[in-house]
Amino acid sequence: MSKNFSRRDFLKLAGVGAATTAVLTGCGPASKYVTRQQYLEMPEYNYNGQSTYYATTCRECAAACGLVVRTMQGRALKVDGTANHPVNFGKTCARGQAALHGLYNPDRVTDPVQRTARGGDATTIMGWDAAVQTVADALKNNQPSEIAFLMGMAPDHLFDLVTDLAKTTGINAPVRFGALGAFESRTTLSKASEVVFGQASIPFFDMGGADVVFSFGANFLETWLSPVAYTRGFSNMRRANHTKQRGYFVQFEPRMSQTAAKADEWIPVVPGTEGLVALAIGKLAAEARGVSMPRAFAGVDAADVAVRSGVKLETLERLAGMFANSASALAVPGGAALGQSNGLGTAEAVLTLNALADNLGKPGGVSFSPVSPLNDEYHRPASMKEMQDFIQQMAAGKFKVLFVHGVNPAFELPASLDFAGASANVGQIISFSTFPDETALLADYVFPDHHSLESWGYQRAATGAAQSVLSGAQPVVSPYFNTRSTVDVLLAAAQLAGGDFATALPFADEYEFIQNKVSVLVGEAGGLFSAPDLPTFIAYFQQHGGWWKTEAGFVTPSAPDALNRNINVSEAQFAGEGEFVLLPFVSPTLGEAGANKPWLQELADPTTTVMWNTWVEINPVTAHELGLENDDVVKIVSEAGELEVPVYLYPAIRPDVIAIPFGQGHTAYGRYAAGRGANPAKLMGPHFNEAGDIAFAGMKVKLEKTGRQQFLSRLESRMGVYGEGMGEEH
Amino acid sequence: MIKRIFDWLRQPLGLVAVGIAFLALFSLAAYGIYYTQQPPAQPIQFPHKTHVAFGIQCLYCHPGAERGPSPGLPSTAKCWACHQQIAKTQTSLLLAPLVESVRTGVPVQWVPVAQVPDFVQYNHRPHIAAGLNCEDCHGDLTKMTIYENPQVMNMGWCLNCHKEKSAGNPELETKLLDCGTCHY
Amino acid sequence: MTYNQQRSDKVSAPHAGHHKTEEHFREQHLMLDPMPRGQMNDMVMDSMHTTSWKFWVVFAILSAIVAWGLFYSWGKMILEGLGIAGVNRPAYWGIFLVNTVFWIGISHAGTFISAILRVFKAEFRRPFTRAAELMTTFGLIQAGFSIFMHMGRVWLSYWLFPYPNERGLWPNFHSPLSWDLLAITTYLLSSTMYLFLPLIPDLAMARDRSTGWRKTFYKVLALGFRGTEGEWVHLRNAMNIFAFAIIPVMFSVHTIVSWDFAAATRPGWSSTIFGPYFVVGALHSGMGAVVMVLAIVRGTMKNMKYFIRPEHFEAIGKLMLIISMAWAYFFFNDYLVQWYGGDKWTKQLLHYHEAGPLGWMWFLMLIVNIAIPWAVLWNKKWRSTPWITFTVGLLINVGMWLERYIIIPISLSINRMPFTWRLYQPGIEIPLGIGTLAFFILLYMAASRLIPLVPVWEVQEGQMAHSLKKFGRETVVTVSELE
Amino acid sequence: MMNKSNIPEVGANFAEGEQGKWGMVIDRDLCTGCQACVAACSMENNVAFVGEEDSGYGRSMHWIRIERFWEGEYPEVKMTSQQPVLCQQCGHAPCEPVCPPFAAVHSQAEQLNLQVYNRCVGTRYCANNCPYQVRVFNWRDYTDDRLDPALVTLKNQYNPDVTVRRRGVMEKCTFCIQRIHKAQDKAKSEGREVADGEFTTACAQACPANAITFGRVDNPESLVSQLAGQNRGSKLLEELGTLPQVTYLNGG
Amino acid sequence: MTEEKSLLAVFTDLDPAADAIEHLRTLGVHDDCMNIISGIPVTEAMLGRPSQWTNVPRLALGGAILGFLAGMFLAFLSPTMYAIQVGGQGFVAGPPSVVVLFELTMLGMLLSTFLGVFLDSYFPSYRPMKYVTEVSDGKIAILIECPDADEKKLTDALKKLGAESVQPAEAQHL
Repeated sequence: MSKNFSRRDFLKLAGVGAATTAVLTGCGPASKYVTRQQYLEMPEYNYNGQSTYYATTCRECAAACGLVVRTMQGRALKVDGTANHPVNFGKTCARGQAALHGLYNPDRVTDPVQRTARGGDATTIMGWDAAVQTVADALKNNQPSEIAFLMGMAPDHLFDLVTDLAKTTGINAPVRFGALGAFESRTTLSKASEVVFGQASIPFFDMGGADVVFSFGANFLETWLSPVAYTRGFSNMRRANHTKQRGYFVQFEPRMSQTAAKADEWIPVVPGTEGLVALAIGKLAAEARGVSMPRAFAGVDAADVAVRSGVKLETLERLAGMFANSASALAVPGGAALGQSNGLGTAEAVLTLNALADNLGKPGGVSFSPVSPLNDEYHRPASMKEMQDFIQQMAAGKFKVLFVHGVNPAFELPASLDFAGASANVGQIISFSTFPDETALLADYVFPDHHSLESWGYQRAATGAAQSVLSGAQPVVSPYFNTRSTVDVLLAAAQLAGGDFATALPFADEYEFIQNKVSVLVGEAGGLFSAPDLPTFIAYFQQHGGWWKTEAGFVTPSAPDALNRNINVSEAQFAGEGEFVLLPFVSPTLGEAGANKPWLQELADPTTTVMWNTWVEINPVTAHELGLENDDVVKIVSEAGELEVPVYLYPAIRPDVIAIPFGQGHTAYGRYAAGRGANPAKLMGPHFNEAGDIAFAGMKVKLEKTGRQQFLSRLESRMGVYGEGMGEEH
Repeated sequence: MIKRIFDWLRQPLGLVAVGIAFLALFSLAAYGIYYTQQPPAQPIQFPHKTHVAFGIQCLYCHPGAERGPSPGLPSTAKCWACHQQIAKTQTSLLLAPLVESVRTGVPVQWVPVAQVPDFVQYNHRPHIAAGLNCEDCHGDLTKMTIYENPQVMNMGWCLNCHKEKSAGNPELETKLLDCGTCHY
Repeated sequence: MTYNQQRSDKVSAPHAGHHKTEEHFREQHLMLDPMPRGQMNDMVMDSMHTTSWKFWVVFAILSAIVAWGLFYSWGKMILEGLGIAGVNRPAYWGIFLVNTVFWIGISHAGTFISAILRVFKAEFRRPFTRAAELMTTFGLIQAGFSIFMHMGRVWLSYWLFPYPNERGLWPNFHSPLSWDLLAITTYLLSSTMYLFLPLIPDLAMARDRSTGWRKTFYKVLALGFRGTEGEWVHLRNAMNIFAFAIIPVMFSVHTIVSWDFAAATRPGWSSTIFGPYFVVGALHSGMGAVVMVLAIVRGTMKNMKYFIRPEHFEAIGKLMLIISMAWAYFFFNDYLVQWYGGDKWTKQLLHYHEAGPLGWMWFLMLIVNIAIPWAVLWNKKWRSTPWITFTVGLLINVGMWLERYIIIPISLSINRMPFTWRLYQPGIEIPLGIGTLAFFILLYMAASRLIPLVPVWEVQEGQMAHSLKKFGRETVVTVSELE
Repeated sequence: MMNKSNIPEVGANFAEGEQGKWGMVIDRDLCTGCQACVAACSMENNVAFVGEEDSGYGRSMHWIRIERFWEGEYPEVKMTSQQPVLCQQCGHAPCEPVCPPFAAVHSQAEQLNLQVYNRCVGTRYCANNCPYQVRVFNWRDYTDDRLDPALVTLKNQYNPDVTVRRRGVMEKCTFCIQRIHKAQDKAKSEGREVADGEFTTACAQACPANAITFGRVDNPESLVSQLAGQNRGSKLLEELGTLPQVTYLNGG
Repeated sequence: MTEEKSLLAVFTDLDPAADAIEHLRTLGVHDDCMNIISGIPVTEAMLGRPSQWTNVPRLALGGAILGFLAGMFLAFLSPTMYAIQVGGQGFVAGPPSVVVLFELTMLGMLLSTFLGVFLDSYFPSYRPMKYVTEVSDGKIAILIECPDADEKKLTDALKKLGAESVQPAEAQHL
């Protein structure tokens, strides 16, 4: 296969789409005849009416699942998982399925534009030549230290390119951020892992092999790290077969998340006491095992923990016994448990439980995901604290030009960090956003990147796979709009800018850059395929949707003295005034950026079945005490802001906790997202845990009635799901 | 009041007015139906008979028929493969759209004529595999310039053949007369 | 009851026994108050010709309502889809089918009066058989409108009728809706024919005393009827056949309508008693509607006080009372069995009927369908009073509409999948329902000015047959068997 | 819950082939309610989205809905296992006989409940009569790009193998009959039978928890038959005698 | 042949009319040459007239049979023309066939009864006919066909028998 892919010459077969929606009968389109535009030149592997399948990588989140996209006559029709991709093994989540609604979204940025005034809608279309010149000028006319890149979480080829650029030219290293990473408390997890296991990386929890899983807030069935991989793990854990019994799963969490709903036991702990509970279980488990008391757990008083956490001592003892007596127990820290002021201690305590269970590096235990090819270490996205520093630099006028790609900080960052305000002090903001999101509205220029399904690339899988994975991406359809790959833009601009920039990126186009990067794998043994030369390698790389080792490459954490160090789980601090702890969580169906995809909006939330909106979950007993009913709009007041959201009486949440999903509340981002729901990021104050992650679950808020009502669209019946119909059949 | 209108309408003039109004409505409706059923003009008055006379097989230009649902229309490149060697192509008025398409890279907009409605899932492959020839459904192309359907392609026509072919074979009957074979 | 009836008869008759004078009988009974044929013809013709400005005002308003409620709203719904109505999952059927069943119910009264009462020679029927028959036909037209409104793709409704086609596809006669279509078509055709046959002599009468466009109109409709011996014999024979044959058709129609529900696998619907329950319900609302129409016709049309008298209200009131009792019996029968032996879903449904958010409808239905008729109609004086029977008839119709509303959208809210339970909120059904009602009234108003509402020849025939006879000291009414 | 073996005299009357051809097993213990199947189904089958107001009024068009109920009260509250409910492809489907124009029919060839969209006139009787409430109706023209300009681009995604439905038409899960046909066509062109697991429905293909298995229930060797044979399997509302082809695995 | 003449004798009451008919018969007017036109149904027996033959019941029966056959076609034949299985029921619906048969039988019967009236009475007929409009006012008219010669004799006789008026009947547009 040559590098000049004729696929890139695909034509949009507009007529075919029209024909699809042609007459049913009756009042259909005026004519039954529709003109059909035929190929100018039919690709030799293509047949009319036959589908062509392309392997690529999902970029709806940073998990790097492999996708196979079915296309027909230049249109992408259906997304499915790549069958043997080590991250997802042929499976996809809802957000991956709906990627096509991003590709064919009616609100994409169609051309490179210059914004008349920041924050306004008015733009003028400029050609790509002028756009590249703008980027080149921005690179050339500013000091390297005045140039900053803000990028999405995915460790992909663009990140490598900008990193290379930064290394050679001295511009600021790219900063990667994503709201998902913040809600996952990735920094806390990797810091804790460094403290306990001596390696700053995201540990991999092999649920599939575990008999007992204790999850402390980790919502791994929803959005956490690599949800498809962890759902597979969960499924394997639950599935009994002749070699193993059905695994038992306990979730410690103040609110029953979708993950907790699947747990065999949900333990509604007081927010911020998860770490203490972990320590207590460790102590009781050590006692149950009859081993000498590890120092890590020695200092905790289980009875005191029971009082503080709201978990009965008997329950703690029973669970500890279960943990101690299981051949393969696993403890997972994550989610809101780490988004507390004491999150780091909590993470350490939970990770240490694994050391007690002696599962490190074993099947059903904790290991480190193998490092990706092309890379020797885990690149952690920025923590919220680091983002705060970045924004302070912006506000201080340190950056003359800011490039934004793959992230929507104006929406995803807490309003209290005031990204929008700080951006006023940045001379020039250039967004490469595919969609007209809030950040693109703040940018002077929007040079739209292709949609991920129209792009080349590769991406490393940070976690979730047993093997070392470099997931490959290729365009499955030709670009639908007048967009251009950001890598191509940067390469062309670098050449125009000359100097260090030109020498740093001596590539003709994105494709050559990728070839150059993956060429180190050509001779690599133990992979999915081996190729004698680069063109063959690239061909296989595209055919399989990436390159990965055939053997699992888990790294066993070395924790010789994990049990023998003190763990300090301090008292959780709550910012703000009020009677409720606010627990924001990422909407399992929308994720951080799904709000512009109509089918994701229409999916029922797995726990509440609400569609198309934001709600606040309140325990019915508490709500009735406050005189609140379903659909009553309440005002939530935190120290950082306030938000008006309709109430959902959620039977499985602690009475002292309220919860709001994150993902809605856009002010821009297309017709399906804008003006819909509310964004809890508005409520978050700049409070961090010891690792620098935001303490998003460490807020106290007040509730005020507004007297208004807003009807929440629910899939569930409003009269039949609480056992009115004598429950269900079984 | 009503009586006066009735009376007026019973006059010769009134009757003529009623007649004209009725005719106008009727012809409008008839024209509307006729109009929506007319195929738009083909960009090129493609002489099928000439090409068939040269011995070009149907599947040369419509190869998809052997493999799947749609036989496909030839790409500009396919036309051009032969036509660039024919001197007349450059001068012929008839072929101007093809030359234009090659020059500008804008594909020729053909009008598919043998269409089934959207709710019919038709697949050429099994029909060809069952031994049907193109002309069995599409008529004698040696006599046609622009293709025209030799018969109305409606469900009764489909069914007739399906019934005929499956008669006496219960298994085939089940398959060929099943609603789900074509409608889903 | 019979005892009460007799007693009230005695009490309410002031000239009991042989003191009853001929004047008294004349006053009380239309059949004993004969009038020369020509004069009666003039009265009827007069009632058709006389239209006050009020008539036209109402006519115009109703036309506007029909144009907006029926044609505009329906057109809008056809173009935009049923989304503008209130139907949803699980209440896939809403007010459209409520109205369908309601109008079919209304249409039962005409047949009941003109066929069953004719077969049983109930003489009080004579002056208003046509008024009732008109209700049948016009009610069925509204039922047809409602059922076609209900369809998602009404422009394809011809697929429901059997006709040869190139696909070889015929309607599915497994479906109760197909039976419905057949039954309603049969009923509509036969009731229209049954309306028309006795109308022919009256049309001939109107033809003989009209001029202008009316003359043409009646001439065309009267088909050249003269009243020869042969014509009368054929007509009478045909009417006898109709009177007998249309009764089972009538019963079949509402029974089949009930099978739409009873044949379904839904809690609350699978009831074997639905057939007679629906028929009696139909008669219940039908009689209520007849009494309403009679009261209005008597009150608003010229000369109608002669034809429609308290004795008629009294007789219909008696029928209403009996039918109300029958309805109560069937209702209780249905309820008890479902309550006693129903599965958990059925019990849930019954509970929902009574205690659900629309429980008031259930209680209101019982009050207006049972309690009020029983409380009022036992009294001969009250049921002879037109406005009282009118009110009771109106309430019964409201109650019967509610009954269908409870059976259709409310029962549909509860099913075997509690996850899908959902309330139904009507949308454009309301203008459309009002539109059908207005159209019914409009048609009736138009008909009242175009065709003789009173079958003059039947009244005459009746008056011929009635006479007074003395048995000892008692003067009683006798009826001769003329037919 | 009635067991079929308890009523042999009825079972004996079932004609051959009525045990079905295609079937599905859904493991409720594994289903996480993540909605991937719903999204996959909608993308595969051109299912329309209806917007906030209509979806809140029970008009959402999901061909699968994931049911879950609540038991008990806080803190002993429990969410019951998720139960994805889709068309059960009944052997004796109550929806079929009630359709007057034969739009809801039984496929003899594939033993599925078909909904022939172009024959549907929208009486909605089938939906009323479906005990599982899995039929969805096109209340409006959700797929007309003249009404919603957004569809001009979004409709590029439509699967050409599946009819795009317009207003007034009932629709429901088809067990991805287009995939069945495609696989059969392919197998036939290669002169073989369709192998177990060669293809699957969109929902089963997407399901990250592998909770959905699809295949031939008339083949005892197939994975779906073996899973359905487990003693923790049950069918929805089996007592109605509808012979559903979807088996739910409950508990652990 | 002598010329035929028509007379229309109008009576107010039933009895004179009956007497007149009887008398006319003695005057040699055959029953076939008489016809009674009345505004209300006057049975033949009342006037001492021979019974009228009517085809309506036979037509009704024939229609019922035709309707039944049509029902048989719809219920039993039409489902086999494109055999479609629904709900595990047979191709031919069992009990529902009864419904179809019943409805179509009744429809056939009632339609043919209705049409029977039309056939038997030669409806519709807008040709000129011999008629007096007084009939619809309740008068009874006797229409007599007699030879030209008898006109005078019959007129006198009828007048004597109480006829309100006797006049030569002219066919006129109704």
